[in-house]
Amino acid sequence: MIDRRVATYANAVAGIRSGATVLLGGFGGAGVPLGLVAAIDRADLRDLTVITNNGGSHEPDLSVWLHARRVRKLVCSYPKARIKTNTIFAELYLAGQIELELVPQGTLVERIRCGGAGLGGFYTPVGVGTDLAHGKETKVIGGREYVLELPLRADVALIKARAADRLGNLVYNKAARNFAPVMATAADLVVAEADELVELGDLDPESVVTPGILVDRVVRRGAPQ
Amino acid sequence: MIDRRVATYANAVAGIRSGATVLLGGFGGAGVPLGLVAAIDRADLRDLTVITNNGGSHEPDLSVWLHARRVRKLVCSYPKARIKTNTIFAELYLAGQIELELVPQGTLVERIRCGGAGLGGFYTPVGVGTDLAHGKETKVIGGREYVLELPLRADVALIKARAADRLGNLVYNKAARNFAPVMATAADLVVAEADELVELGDLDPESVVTPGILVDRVVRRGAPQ
Amino acid sequence: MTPLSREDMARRAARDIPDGAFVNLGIGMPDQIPDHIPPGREICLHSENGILHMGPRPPEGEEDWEMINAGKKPVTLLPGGSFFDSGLSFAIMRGGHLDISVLGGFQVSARGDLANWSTGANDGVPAVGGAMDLACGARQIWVLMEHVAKDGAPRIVERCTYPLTAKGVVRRIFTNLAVIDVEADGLVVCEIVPDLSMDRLQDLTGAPLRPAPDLRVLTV
Amino acid sequence: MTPLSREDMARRAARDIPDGAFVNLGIGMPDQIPDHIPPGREICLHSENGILHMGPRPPEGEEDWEMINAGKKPVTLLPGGSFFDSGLSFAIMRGGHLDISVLGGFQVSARGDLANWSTGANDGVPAVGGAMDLACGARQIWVLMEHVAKDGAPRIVERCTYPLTAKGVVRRIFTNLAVIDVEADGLVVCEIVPDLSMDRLQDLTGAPLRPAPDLRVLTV
Repeated sequence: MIDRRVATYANAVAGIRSGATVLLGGFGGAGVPLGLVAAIDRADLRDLTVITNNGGSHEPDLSVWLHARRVRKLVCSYPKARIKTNTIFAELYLAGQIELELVPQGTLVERIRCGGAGLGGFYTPVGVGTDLAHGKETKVIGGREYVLELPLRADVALIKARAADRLGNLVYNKAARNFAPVMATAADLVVAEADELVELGDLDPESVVTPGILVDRVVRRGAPQ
Repeated sequence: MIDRRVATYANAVAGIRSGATVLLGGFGGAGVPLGLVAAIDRADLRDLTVITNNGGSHEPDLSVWLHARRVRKLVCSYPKARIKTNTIFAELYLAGQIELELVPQGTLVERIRCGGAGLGGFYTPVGVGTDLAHGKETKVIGGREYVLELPLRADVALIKARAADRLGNLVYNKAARNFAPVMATAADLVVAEADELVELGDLDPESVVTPGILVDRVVRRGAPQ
Repeated sequence: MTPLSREDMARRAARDIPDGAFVNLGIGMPDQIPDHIPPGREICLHSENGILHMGPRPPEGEEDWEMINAGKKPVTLLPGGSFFDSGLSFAIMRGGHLDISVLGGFQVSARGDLANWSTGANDGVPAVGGAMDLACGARQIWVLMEHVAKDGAPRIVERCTYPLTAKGVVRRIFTNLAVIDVEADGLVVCEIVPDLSMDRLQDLTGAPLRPAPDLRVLTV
Repeated sequence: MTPLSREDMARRAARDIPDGAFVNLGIGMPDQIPDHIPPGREICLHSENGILHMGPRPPEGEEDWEMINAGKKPVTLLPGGSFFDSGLSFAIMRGGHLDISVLGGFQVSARGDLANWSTGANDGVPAVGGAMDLACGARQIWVLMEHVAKDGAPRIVERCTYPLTAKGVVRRIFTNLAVIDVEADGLVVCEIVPDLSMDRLQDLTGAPLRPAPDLRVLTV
């Protein structure tokens, strides 16, 4: 029987090691799997490479890992905190204690999709002629200049869903969807934290956003540690 | 006011010209917009380049255009008819009266996505070392060989939906979804034939598959010619 | 002469957005545009984080923090709106599906180059977000910015000195002094605030300007 | 010796599909595999046209022609199934998300090259469909085919003479005579039908075979 459900957060993050590359869902405060973030924190992992859109805020999000010095490198489009109360990323970055790969947001999600879709790279017009394309291969196709971008994959993806079933099918809530469906394609281990676990057949087959084949573990938000 | 609804099939295909490149939805018999196919036939267009998965069957699908000699070139993954009663594509092809660009199905849909997503091309492992990659640029990335594939775009996309609203939002039915959501991104004019037109707000915002921004016209299946 | 207030700048830009347009509004000043869309026009707002047909901020107490815009502020969804993932959202942006993007700017060059993501100062954390993507794909890119910087330096320049966001993309510039189109052969002033001369406007601008044949007074 | 029937070939392949596997079955002989999955195993079937967790053909009269598989035959959906577009469907195939693809074959080479889309004869309409995509991305590619062609020519060969579908992808071959693994250093016979000698099997094969240390009798 296929059953992606795990009973505890410890089970949800079991086997993830220090040194792992982690795709972390969310845009701003929407869609960050806070329970999984805490579980990784409790597992005391170090030396992580984190691929995510934002650099942490005053919420218990990526900033928890940053405070505990768990992150070696951040691949990110917007590492600046908008709310000035959280400057942990800035502190580490300006002290040279964390590596940053800054990627335009659309290129970030497309690179993740590229990795998840088994492709080797793509040409995008975004960034051409800017500092963020510095040193990258370019190519003129149909008279327009493009920059070559390479796929991103990770050991693990941590995402948040609204509901999940035992097959791992996921649906999302509003703007909390953002990177999650793409991240779910691009990691060896995909773990989803769902507001709700539902019975098989409860999710409308036309409305499933992430089919279960992409998901390895689901844990209910608020499950025991 | 935004209103993508048109009252007749003639309005749905108005402005499409002979010589156009047409994305035509459908996989086998599922998802082919038969009413739009007939409308193009009535408009007596010629010299079309058609990008679609199949080469026509005994249904009044692409084969209608083939019988009337409307198609100059077919870009397609599976032009063979499985049912031997329809051999119109084979007839034309073997007589040298139609051009064929044969593309692996996944590469076909990815090239259309590439065109719709504003990208310049992508590297795929599919086809490497085969006749279908003959003459194409290759590149070794991360130790694996890939072939460069270029975007496909069209003047018009003709697709079938289950339901549509006045903003052009679309949902689909089962396996009739196939190429339509991707084709809807990659044409200057996107026309959908929907089983049903519904009121604004009737479609669940979480379940809309093709957001209205991608769709220019919707016509109800069975609308007047 | 009286420069436009920030509110009037947003109002002026809003006037040029036609009925039925699909629009993305950058963070900052362009945020205010929806408040000033002339009555009778239906505009459909896209947000990079995967929303189409955004409505205004909800009443206090009804905020939903899983329903935020690109600026991370709570918003609502209008009937006919929809949600999608970031992959499709940026495909929409890059793929030419937006009619108009209205962006903030640090500098715009005479050839339409845009600098709006970094001042190049090496003393902070860089961040780009969706700025480069937004500047690349919409059918028209408009910029809404003060005509000169706080120190009086022109923001419209021969060549951007700040790091580029994208090259040759800006079509129209709305400042607090003028409305300026970026044409193939240079910058054309379409509207200018009352009691400001073209000569004086040129003094405040780092690239050559020429008046449109039908140069008008900029009023809101 | 008695070669396996086509049904028994499907039954034998089915036995190797573990509980919980996500599988794509090619058109033709692999189609029959679902009928032979041992009881107690839950297998999740993917169809290239955008279906996950397909069920059997519906009863006559209940066919839905918008609910067809890759072979264009009517199917059903099991609870927990879902629909998606061809873009995601092929991303799933190429991206390594399928545990197993079982494909038909014309020829397989000693290095696991697969030819299954064209005989190379220049007298018909070429068609590839999803064959090349399926042969590229699954974690394991298995081939289900008769051991020799109708004219007696070996289908397992040193080098494919038919046009290639993909290079170096096949992991296991189920024929009506044997089960053969493609290893880095050549072809290894794991199972062989009763009363067939390795020598005779080698005669029917166009590339060198060696027996597995635990070579077994192929029964179903």
